[in-house]
Amino acid sequence: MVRDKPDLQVKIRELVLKNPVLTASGTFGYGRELASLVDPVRLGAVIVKGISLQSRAGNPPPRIVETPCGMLNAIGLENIGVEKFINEKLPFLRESGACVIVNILGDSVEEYGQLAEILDNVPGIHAVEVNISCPNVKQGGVAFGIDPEAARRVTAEVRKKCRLPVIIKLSPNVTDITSIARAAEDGGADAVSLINTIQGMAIDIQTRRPRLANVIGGLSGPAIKPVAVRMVWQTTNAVSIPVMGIGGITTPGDALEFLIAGASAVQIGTGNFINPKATIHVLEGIEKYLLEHEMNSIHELIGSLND
Amino acid sequence: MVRDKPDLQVKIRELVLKNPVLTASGTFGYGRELASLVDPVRLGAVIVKGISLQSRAGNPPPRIVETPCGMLNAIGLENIGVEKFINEKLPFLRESGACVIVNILGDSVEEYGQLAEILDNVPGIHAVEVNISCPNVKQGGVAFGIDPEAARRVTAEVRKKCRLPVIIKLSPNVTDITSIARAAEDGGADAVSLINTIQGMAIDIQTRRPRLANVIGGLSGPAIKPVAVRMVWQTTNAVSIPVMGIGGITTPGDALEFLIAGASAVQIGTGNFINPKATIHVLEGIEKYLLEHEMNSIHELIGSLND
Amino acid sequence: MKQIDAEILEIEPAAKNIFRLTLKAPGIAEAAAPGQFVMIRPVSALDPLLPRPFSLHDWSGSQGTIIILFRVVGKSTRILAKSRHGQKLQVVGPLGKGFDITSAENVCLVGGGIGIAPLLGLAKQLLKTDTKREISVLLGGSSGAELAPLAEYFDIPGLAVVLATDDGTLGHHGVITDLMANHLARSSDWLVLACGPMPMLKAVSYLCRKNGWPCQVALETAMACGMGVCMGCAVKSAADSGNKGYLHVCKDGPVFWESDVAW
Amino acid sequence: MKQIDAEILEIEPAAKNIFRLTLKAPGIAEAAAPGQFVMIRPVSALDPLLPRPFSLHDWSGSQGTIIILFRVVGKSTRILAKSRHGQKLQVVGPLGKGFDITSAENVCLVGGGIGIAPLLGLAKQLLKTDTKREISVLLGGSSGAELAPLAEYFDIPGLAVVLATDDGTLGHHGVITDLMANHLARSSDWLVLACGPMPMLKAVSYLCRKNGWPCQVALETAMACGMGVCMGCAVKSAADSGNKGYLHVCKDGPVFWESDVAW
Ligand SMILES: Cc1cc2nc3c(=O)[nH]c(=O)nc-3n(C[C@H](O)[C@H](O)[C@H](O)COP(=O)(O)OP(=O)(O)OC[C@H]3O[C@@H](n4cnc5c(N)ncnc54)[C@H](O)[C@@H]3O)c2cc1C
Ligand SMILES: Cc1cc2nc3c(=O)[nH]c(=O)nc-3n(C[C@H](O)[C@H](O)[C@H](O)COP(=O)(O)OP(=O)(O)OC[C@H]3O[C@@H](n4cnc5c(N)ncnc54)[C@H](O)[C@@H]3O)c2cc1C
Ligand SMILES: Cc1cc2nc3c(=O)[nH]c(=O)nc-3n(C[C@H](O)[C@H](O)[C@H](O)COP(=O)(O)O)c2cc1C
Ligand SMILES: Cc1cc2nc3c(=O)[nH]c(=O)nc-3n(C[C@H](O)[C@H](O)[C@H](O)COP(=O)(O)O)c2cc1C
Ligand code: FES
Ligand code: FES
Repeated sequence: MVRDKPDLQVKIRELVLKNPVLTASGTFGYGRELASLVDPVRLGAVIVKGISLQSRAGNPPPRIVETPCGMLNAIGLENIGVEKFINEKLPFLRESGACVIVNILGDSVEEYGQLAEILDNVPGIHAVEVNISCPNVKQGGVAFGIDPEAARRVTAEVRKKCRLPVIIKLSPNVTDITSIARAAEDGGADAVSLINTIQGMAIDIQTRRPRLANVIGGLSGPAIKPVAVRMVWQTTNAVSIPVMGIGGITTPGDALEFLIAGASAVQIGTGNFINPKATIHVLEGIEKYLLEHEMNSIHELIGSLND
Repeated sequence: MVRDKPDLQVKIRELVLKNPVLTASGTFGYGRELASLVDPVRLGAVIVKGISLQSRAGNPPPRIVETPCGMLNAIGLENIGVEKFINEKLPFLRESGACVIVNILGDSVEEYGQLAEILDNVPGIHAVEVNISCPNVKQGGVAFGIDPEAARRVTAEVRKKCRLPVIIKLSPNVTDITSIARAAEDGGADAVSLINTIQGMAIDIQTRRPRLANVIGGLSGPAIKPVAVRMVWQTTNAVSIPVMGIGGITTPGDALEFLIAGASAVQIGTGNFINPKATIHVLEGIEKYLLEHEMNSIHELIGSLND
Repeated sequence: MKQIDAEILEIEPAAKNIFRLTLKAPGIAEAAAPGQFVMIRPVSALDPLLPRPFSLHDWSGSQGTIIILFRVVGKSTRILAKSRHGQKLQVVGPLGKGFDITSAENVCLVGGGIGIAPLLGLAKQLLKTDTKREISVLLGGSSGAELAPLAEYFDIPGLAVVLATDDGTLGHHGVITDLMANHLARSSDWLVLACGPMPMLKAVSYLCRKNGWPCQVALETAMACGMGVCMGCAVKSAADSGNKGYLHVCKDGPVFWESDVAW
Repeated sequence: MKQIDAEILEIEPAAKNIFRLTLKAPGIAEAAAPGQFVMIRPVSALDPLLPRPFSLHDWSGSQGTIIILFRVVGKSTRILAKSRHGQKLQVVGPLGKGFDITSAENVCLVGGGIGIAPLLGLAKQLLKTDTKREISVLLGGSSGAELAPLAEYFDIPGLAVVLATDDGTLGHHGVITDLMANHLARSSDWLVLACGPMPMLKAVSYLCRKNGWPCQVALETAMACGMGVCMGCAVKSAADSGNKGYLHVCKDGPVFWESDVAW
């Protein structure tokens, strides 16, 4: 007997996501920009652009360049700062009734803690995602994401400072991502999400200049999907907390690969640029797949890889 | 004053390559298969399929799958063994007059040493490239490529056992590729080549099986080019020996990116599958670029990035 | 903002290496304003990956059609040029902030190269809104072969069109800013609206500052989303513009007051 | 082996979801042999990335043309189906080891689904080389709608064509191996040459072993290079075939003696 609507709910600690399709930080703004195309309420959650204590101007242009089946970005974590975010951006999402996950970044363990503390008491925020991995900022970011001990310390600090579910977002620019994932789990993370962008570079052969002012940027999009699926599979086998799969998802089939590999949910990033309705397209495709395969619940699919 | 033919020669220790365009190991067989389309003598060198002491049957199929702008392979280092290579495959290349670089792999430091020793006394071999990085073989390979000390030891052993120029081929599946490159340099390498494939995975959502029998394979092709260019640039800034750029090269523009980033030569792998004449296409394009930019020598281009 | 699979009604060569693309785009056409743009994705495959921004050259709300004028410079435009009547393209728009012509007295439109594209829709809008005002259209191009066919679009009563080409094969032999100087000198209350390559816009903005003419410029940058979410389309803002840091071409622009941009 | 940019002379629907593609391929056509294949790349963009293998369905050395019969199953074949007369495709070939018909007495061709494609060129070759021999052509398909148009190609004097469909809408209701049993029983000196989906080939090879008929099969695997350099097209070889380990479909095959393959 198959229900006409399969159960798509997934949990991160006590937080229930109505479905496993989320927007990846930095690719869906603050939920309002695309609201006329994608109703944030339909998504499992909206993960907003990375927020820091103070606003950041970001890197000089050029900041983006297309590469084969991917793109490099060196935005430099431009954001309006936590204060303005809470006052100017959050209200729309709160009133919309969407599940909101705030992506945070800092230059020090303390800064991460302060952000967590501030957000903890703000209504309308359902979880925090900690970006310890954004590769295109010279100071900050990187260091935490590539060192297990640093990752554990940031996690523990954020954990201590807020009661919200804590998701640690991992960097792929490491030899063994499972060691970082385990460190986050030890630190008290409720979930890990991966992958962030892979460090890359492109050169304009006419000017012989880097195509990004920052020289190095983060590679995202379909090009990185096989690397992301591999790391998600390795990580789900290494930790017992939920894993969110990210990397190159543009179609339902892409998302299903991550879920079958063991991801409890997926985030769509660059896919939103390729097709602003990608999240809805993926969500409906997952539902269709479950029906066709006579699965009552997404949990019959998650981690069902026959290897 | 510009010569009508720019100087394309590059050197690895005393070995002179007539031009900087080489075939990447495992993508051009033993030079004979494509000889009717590409005359091996026109290339800077032919790097043959990885050779081990004993022949290897390789991994069960499926061994390859296409991914966005790339492909995953888990060939499992199938090869006929050094004995047969010397007796059956090398003669054609030797008689053709091509510059031959033999890619070697082993399960132990000693095995690498033995291979180097055997090859050292064989006429028609101009250099050895040591694969310490092939990611799709469960034992062997990987271990050396991700540990600086292991990389240094393999390099030193090969160095000790042969007088041929030694090129160490690096794995991209590490946090800091420059530390491995420096270790190879310390071990006595005459050059490093990078990148080998990035570990990846793909899943058939209908069968819910991995698309490769080996589950994990190596990602190659245009998709990885930005990662390769970045690592080559970082490495050329970290070592003083020549660096060979590899990863996603299919056009002259791709090759020029690597050369401008600091590579002294490039290797074309997956590009040979996309266009069997890719090497010639790239070679002629580089020559044209030098003429258009009024450069007399490839060395005016190498490392000329304005960053 | 709408996302639709727009059918190609017509695709025709307009000038050397430049094509004119007419799309059935209900919902977008009705909402279009001068200076706004759309993001177009010509393929379902993943290379090229990102959609590309194109200004609205002309449109008809009643017929639900939009027209794009594009130059072939790379992957997507090469594919677009080969596309055929009946095919469908992913189109998102209208996007961005267009020209502000609410308070305009006399207006001078300055266009260079393919930057001429958005000026047609703008000119038509200006003719609708106010009949008394003077409308000068200064168009520049590399050669007559390129410029003549584009200039023809502006062969409309009420528009005073002046041309310049780098090679002198049509109109004034030189850059468009030469013409601005003598042409606008006559009167002083001009609103200048410019679109074209960066060097031209820089020269125009300099000239306008010197003469005290208010000036708006339509800028171009690489774009990933076109909708204000990726922050990829940043341009440095003028220190004195209040906004320290960067402007975003896709949502703060593509049209800016010249004085807000750091040149 | 040649690499050329081959012009499309004709592309036409052949059956449900199946197309017939005629290419100008001088150099390849002259060298073609039954059972060989070509690698075709339908785009200049990077997605899809790798060329795809297609059997030579028919060819004319004198006219320098080759014909491909292909079924639409994914990215490249979808693009191929949309391609038009006059376009050019990167083609490399002829590749691989075809059918060995040197010592053939009576021959039975067995084809299933799109696996029928290479059998036409093979049948024509057989008719050329030896007029006395008996040539049976057993063709199977899912339905008459799919099979009938393909079977028509074999409407040639000298070929005894027998059909079977899964749904019974044309010829025998059932699988092609049913027919083999009764059909070939009459005589014992048959050389069986088969191409089709793996399950069919497995059944055919089993039947041939039982009856002592020598049998060659044309196999399919994913391919990256098609030229014997990537080692990606491995299939397990029969333990008793001397070759311990793997065979490579693109250079040891695609046609193998059934006895060399591990089923
Ligand atoms: C707001 C806005 C409005 C635009 N309106 C129009 C328009 O109406 N008509 C039009 O033809 N173009 C317009 N453009 C420019 C257009 O978006 C680019 O030409 C297009 O993205 C090129 O895509 P491609 O895939 O063909 O080239 P790519 O393959 O992406 O690039 C190929 C080469 O062209 C270069 N290139 C990229 N962009 C430009 C550019 N803007 N000018 C010149 N070279 C470039 C790249 O650096 C690269 O070297 C507009 C851009 C913006 C931001
Ligand atoms: C030696 C050889 C000869 C061949 N001759 C012919 C021929 O004459 N005519 C013909 O139509 N095909 C032939 N094929 C099969 C053909 O190569 C594939 O159908 C083609 O590569 C599919 O490419 P695609 O990009 O359209 O599909 P892809 O996008 O690569 O794959 C799409 C889906 O189709 C599946 N698929 C891939 N290959 C096959 C297959 N062989 N059969 C069914 N599903 C597949 C994939 O697993 C995937 O799920 C031959 C194959 C080989 C190895
Ligand atoms: C333009 C852009 C901006 C991004 N900004 C952030 C960010 O602020 N914080 C973060 O954790 N990840 C950020 N990311 C990474 C994405 O969230 C995602 O992890 C990555 O792009 C891989 O997924 P994708 O291939 O689906 O894009 C950004 C990515 C892009 C392309
Ligand atoms: C099918 C295949 C087989 C390969 N075999 C080897 C090998 O035997 N030894 C080795 O060092 N690298 C091997 N490689 C890696 C390539 O030499 C090259 O480093 C990698 O593919 C990246 O370059 P590319 O993107 O141009 O293919 C192989 C790659 C492919 C795709
Ligand atoms: S293009 Fe993405 S914010 Fe402007
Ligand atoms: S497909 Fe490359 S060896 Fe057969």
